[in-house]
Amino acid sequence: MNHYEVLAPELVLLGLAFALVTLELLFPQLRKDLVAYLTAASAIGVLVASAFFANRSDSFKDLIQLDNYTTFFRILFLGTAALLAIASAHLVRDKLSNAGEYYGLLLLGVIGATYMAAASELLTAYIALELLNFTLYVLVSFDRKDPRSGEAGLKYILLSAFASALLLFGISFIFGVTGTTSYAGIRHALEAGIGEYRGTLVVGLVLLLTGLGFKVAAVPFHMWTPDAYEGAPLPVTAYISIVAKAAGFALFLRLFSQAFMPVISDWRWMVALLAALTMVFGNLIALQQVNIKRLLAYSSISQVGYMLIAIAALSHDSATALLLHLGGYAITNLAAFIAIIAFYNATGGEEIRDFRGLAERHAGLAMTLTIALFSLAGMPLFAGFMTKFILFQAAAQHGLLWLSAFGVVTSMISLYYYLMVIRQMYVLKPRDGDGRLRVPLLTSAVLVVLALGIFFVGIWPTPLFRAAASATRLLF
Amino acid sequence: MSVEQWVFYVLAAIAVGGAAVTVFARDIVRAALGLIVALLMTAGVFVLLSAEVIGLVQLLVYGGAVAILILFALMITRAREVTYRLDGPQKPLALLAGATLAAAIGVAVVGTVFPTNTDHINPVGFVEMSTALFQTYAVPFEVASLVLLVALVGAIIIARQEERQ
Amino acid sequence: MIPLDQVLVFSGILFALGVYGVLTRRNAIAILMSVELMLTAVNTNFIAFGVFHRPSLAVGLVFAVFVITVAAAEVGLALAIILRIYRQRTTANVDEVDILKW
Amino acid sequence: MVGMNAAWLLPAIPAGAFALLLLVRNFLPRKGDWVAIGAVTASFVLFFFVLHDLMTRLGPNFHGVSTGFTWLKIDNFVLRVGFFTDPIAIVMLAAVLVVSLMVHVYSTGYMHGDSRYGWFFTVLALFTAAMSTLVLADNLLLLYVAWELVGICSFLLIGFWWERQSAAEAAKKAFVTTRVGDVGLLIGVILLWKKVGTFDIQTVLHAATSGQIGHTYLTVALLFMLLGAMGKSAQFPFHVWLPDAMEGPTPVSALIHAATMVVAGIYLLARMLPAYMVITGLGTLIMVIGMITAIGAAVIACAQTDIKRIIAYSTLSNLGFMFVAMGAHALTGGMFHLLTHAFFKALLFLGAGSVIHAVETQEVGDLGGLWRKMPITMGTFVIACLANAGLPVFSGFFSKDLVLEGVMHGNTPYYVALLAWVFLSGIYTARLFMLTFFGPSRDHHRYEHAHESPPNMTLPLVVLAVLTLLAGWLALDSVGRALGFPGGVGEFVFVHEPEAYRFSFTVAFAATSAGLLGVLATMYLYWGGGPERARRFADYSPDVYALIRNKFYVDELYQAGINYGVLGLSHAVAWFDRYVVNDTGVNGTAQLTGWLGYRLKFLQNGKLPTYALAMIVGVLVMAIVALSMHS
Repeated sequence: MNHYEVLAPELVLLGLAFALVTLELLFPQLRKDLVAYLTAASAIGVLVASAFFANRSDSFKDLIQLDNYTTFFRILFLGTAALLAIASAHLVRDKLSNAGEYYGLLLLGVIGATYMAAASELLTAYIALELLNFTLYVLVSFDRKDPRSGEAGLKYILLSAFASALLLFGISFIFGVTGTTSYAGIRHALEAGIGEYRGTLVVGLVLLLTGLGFKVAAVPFHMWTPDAYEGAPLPVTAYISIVAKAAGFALFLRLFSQAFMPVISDWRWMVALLAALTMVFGNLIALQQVNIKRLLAYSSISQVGYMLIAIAALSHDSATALLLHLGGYAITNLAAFIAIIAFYNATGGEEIRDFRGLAERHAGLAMTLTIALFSLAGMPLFAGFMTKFILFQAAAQHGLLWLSAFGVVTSMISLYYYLMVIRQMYVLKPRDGDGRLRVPLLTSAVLVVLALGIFFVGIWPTPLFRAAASATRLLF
Repeated sequence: MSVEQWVFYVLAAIAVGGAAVTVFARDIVRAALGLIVALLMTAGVFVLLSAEVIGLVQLLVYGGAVAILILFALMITRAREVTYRLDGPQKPLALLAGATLAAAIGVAVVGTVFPTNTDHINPVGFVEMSTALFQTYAVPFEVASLVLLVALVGAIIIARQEERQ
Repeated sequence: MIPLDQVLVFSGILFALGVYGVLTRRNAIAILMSVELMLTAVNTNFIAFGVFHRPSLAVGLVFAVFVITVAAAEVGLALAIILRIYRQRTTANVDEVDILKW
Repeated sequence: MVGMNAAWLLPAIPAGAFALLLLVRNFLPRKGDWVAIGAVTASFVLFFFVLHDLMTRLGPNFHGVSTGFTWLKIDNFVLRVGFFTDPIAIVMLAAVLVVSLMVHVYSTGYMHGDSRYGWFFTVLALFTAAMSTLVLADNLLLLYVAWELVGICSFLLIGFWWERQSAAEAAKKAFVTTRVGDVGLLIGVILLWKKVGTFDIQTVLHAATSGQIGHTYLTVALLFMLLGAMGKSAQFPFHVWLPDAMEGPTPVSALIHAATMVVAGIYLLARMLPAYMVITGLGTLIMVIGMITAIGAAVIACAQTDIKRIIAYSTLSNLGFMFVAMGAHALTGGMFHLLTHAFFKALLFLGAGSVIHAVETQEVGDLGGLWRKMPITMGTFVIACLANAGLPVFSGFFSKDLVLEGVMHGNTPYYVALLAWVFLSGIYTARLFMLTFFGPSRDHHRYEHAHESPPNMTLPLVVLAVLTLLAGWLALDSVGRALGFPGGVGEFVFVHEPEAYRFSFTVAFAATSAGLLGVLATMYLYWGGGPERARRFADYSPDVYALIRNKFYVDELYQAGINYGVLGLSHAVAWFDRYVVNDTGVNGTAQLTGWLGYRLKFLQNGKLPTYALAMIVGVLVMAIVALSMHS
């Protein structure tokens, strides 16, 4: 049972994180963007190495599972971290200090996120969640010059500690009624019948959903999200919206499919309710935003609504659809955020009206952002349509047609606020004195790859779908 | 009723009293002291439940480290000198929410027959506990050390004064 | 011999008091203290369930140890952030920390 | 032998051209317009091979040929890129490819010198590919994807001159309005798929006609689909986007907003007609919607002064007419009118474009007397006008009569209303023509500079004029017999429900008199002295005129609806979030209960505790519901 190589990728990553911090400590004169590229190289190295774990199925003391599910998320997180490290290079060099720690934390967060996906036992899952949380607390408040950064950090850590306490109380109830913390054990205990302790069980489930809902930003547990998104340095915002969200869903999905399937009728309506609320609130409030980070915060909240549909309709189909959607969402959001980071580096603007006339100032940047926004709005041929469509149809097939319809209608609303941004970029003239923008070559290359990726997933999702399907097969 | 039970009632009553002071007191330092009392009394409850080790940890970490940390923070932020009240405007809603939550938990717990295998306490031995901590749950243990590390590094980075340009 | 139900009611009360504190307190440090109360209630639960279940593999107690560890680290980090806010705005009142809104 | 198995090449060739242009158009001579034209020509030639193959296979047992491949196979979820070639698709394809080719050629002149010349052809190529896919799709999902894709092309082309505020706004309006319908279509598709388990159109139709789908369920699904058709085909009350879409370049109006994309809704209804026929009430609903659109748009067209908008309302009117045909289950007539309308309406638009090109204004009030300057444009335009008015020998006459005959049986009120429609068509067509080409020139400066368009613009006009003259005759048995398909287009195309054209004197007489009456009345009003008589006529009842002139105020109604509806709702939610949750929820409770003596200034923005409160409210609501559910 003690397969230590199961832990190898994270151990290597840990070593690399330490090495980066030490390197920066020993050579303070080192170019800070070089550290970023080293980080990206390390992440990609581990990514390639961990790809060799495909189709292996092992576990470490039944705490950490190595299966395709873990590998899927490991690759997703590492890829995201690598691209975000590249995107951070200029911003961190120019605006932040402690570059070594910044990139080290980026990698440590990936360890936490991966273990959230890999854990098959509540204690391990909890501690992994806290590791990710802690790195995010620090990263969100990383910008010492911007008072918004500290404020975001404060709100995030206090509310997150509150949510963790609720989550833990829920876990203690689950542990109380089942006598175990391992997913399989919980399922076993629940299958034996839950006659006399249903009350405690459902309260435990409610609290568990609260904690997880907070992590993935579901309404009404979402209120930290816009503030944290706006206050955090831009690459960290991207990191939260992709890695933290996907990790939350990874934990959510494995836990609920492996442990709580026997009592699905007790929690399905809760998740469905959260999904409906999240879609409605996220999309409607997004209409009123003027800051691009807040807009994307509400946009990502509404995406959570769609993803929760898959959990409410929990089955192999919908779980696969969820992973597929997460993959497409990661690519799309990366494209959007990296474009915005490039824009921010060149202009310092992050209000939507700062984007006016971008099409004339940098056609490529405007085009990439448009592609990403169209994908988020769910236009055909873009990733967002294909993944959302498969998700909705999976939900419809498992008895949640009304929720799918909800999703279709609210995603129509979403088009309106994405068009607001596109309108600024294409319809309006640049302000006087706004000249052409410069975007670093590497960033441009990354953006081109991501834009192609959006079309690839939108037109030919089979490879990603196969990966997702093989990842979720063992869950059911 | 056994002596043990009486001791539990006394400890629990003091702990709840301390907790009440923590959340109701108008003076923040008094609230902090209430917290310390509540935590220490809870440590006593842990000992009663024959979890002596954790009682000890609670005593050291909370009664010692955390309490001192909080008191220091209160001093540094001059929390006592502020002119406004400690409670926010949503106090009535908060009371309602707290009471409802307590009621919900009470209803859930009291109406439940827990599937415990025995009706008496089974002390967990020191060896058993250590085995669990360092062998069975070695991975979470290591991850927890990373959590501490991140907290340490983060606290240094965040609290450091910005160097003057 | 303490009945399990009574321990759970005790922890429930502690927990609800903690929630009340989080909702009503305005000083960030006081909010943190209320969260600590909630976590103590969690620990009481874990220990109670841990010792009443057999075989329990001691997981309840181990969980409590981890919760204490994480809580202590959380307090340290949160206080660092509060200190920084205090230095920037000379307040630790969460009602006044509201640049970020709507 | 290249035949129907090669049908997939029809969209594939323009798609390839699109990809090529997208990547390298700036490195090609002439910005690569020849690539797009070549691709469409190739598709056009290929079309005849497909047509020939189809003709040899026609027979009572022939339904269509399906080709294609599996695109995605995901467990039980199969996505096919499949092409289904059958008579309905062929008729529509003919319209798409002919008009597309003509518009491509025409655009080399019309768009000459535009700074985004290459981009224009790139999008045109994409549009042709997407439109052919839409027509040939053998499953609803592929159809939906193509449906959205033509929507995007339309968006890009309406907003082609996005520097103009009005163009950008019009593009957005079109996009958002049709999206409402698109959502309906998607829901309808999903509903049908959920019941039948496949997207394949033929299987779905079979399931619907054989009663596998419950009537209520089928009705709901078809109503959602109808929403999609109404949005795309700009039926009342979704019609507002189409007149605004005239902000796009004129060739785009001809191709997308007259001949092809806007009739996609009609095509969808035709495709799904067997299912619609199962539910009795739906036909009437479609007829009523179509009738409102047809008559309303025709009335509005009589009072417009922008040459392109007059034609746009005429298009709306004809789309409504085709809707009526579908509602009356007059499939043959409807599809035939779709074909002839594509020719003559594209011709009208391209002619109008030629005029605009020459005089650089769109106001008919500034035109007049242009027949001397632009004989070819005038000659072709008059043919298009006569076809639009439905006068005998021109193609509109035949297709319109076919529809009227289909409607007449058992739907007398609609038949009478349609005669009124014919009368109105005569009026606005004649008015358009008179104001543009006859009478004295009202703006001498523009008149002096006017000139006939270059050959690459007039050639498409002539070709389309010839088609407009001849296409109608295909309905006749004798013409069909001579060309190898006895029974005319009706019997040839719709083997299973042959409706060979029978000349019905009553219908022809009634319709022709109505149309002629309208034309003559208008010629009287506008003859000689220009619009003076007409102005006096309008002055009889200025209120009515203003109502018509302002398009029955539908746009204003929508704007108000959007202002107070959608935005109001989001304002309300945001307001709720800001003031009720934040201030009042906090303030108000404090004041109401009066427990705390806080002054108002301390009660502003209790953010973090508010966030925590929201979480706890969520917990409590779920916990209470969950506990009460099981106790």
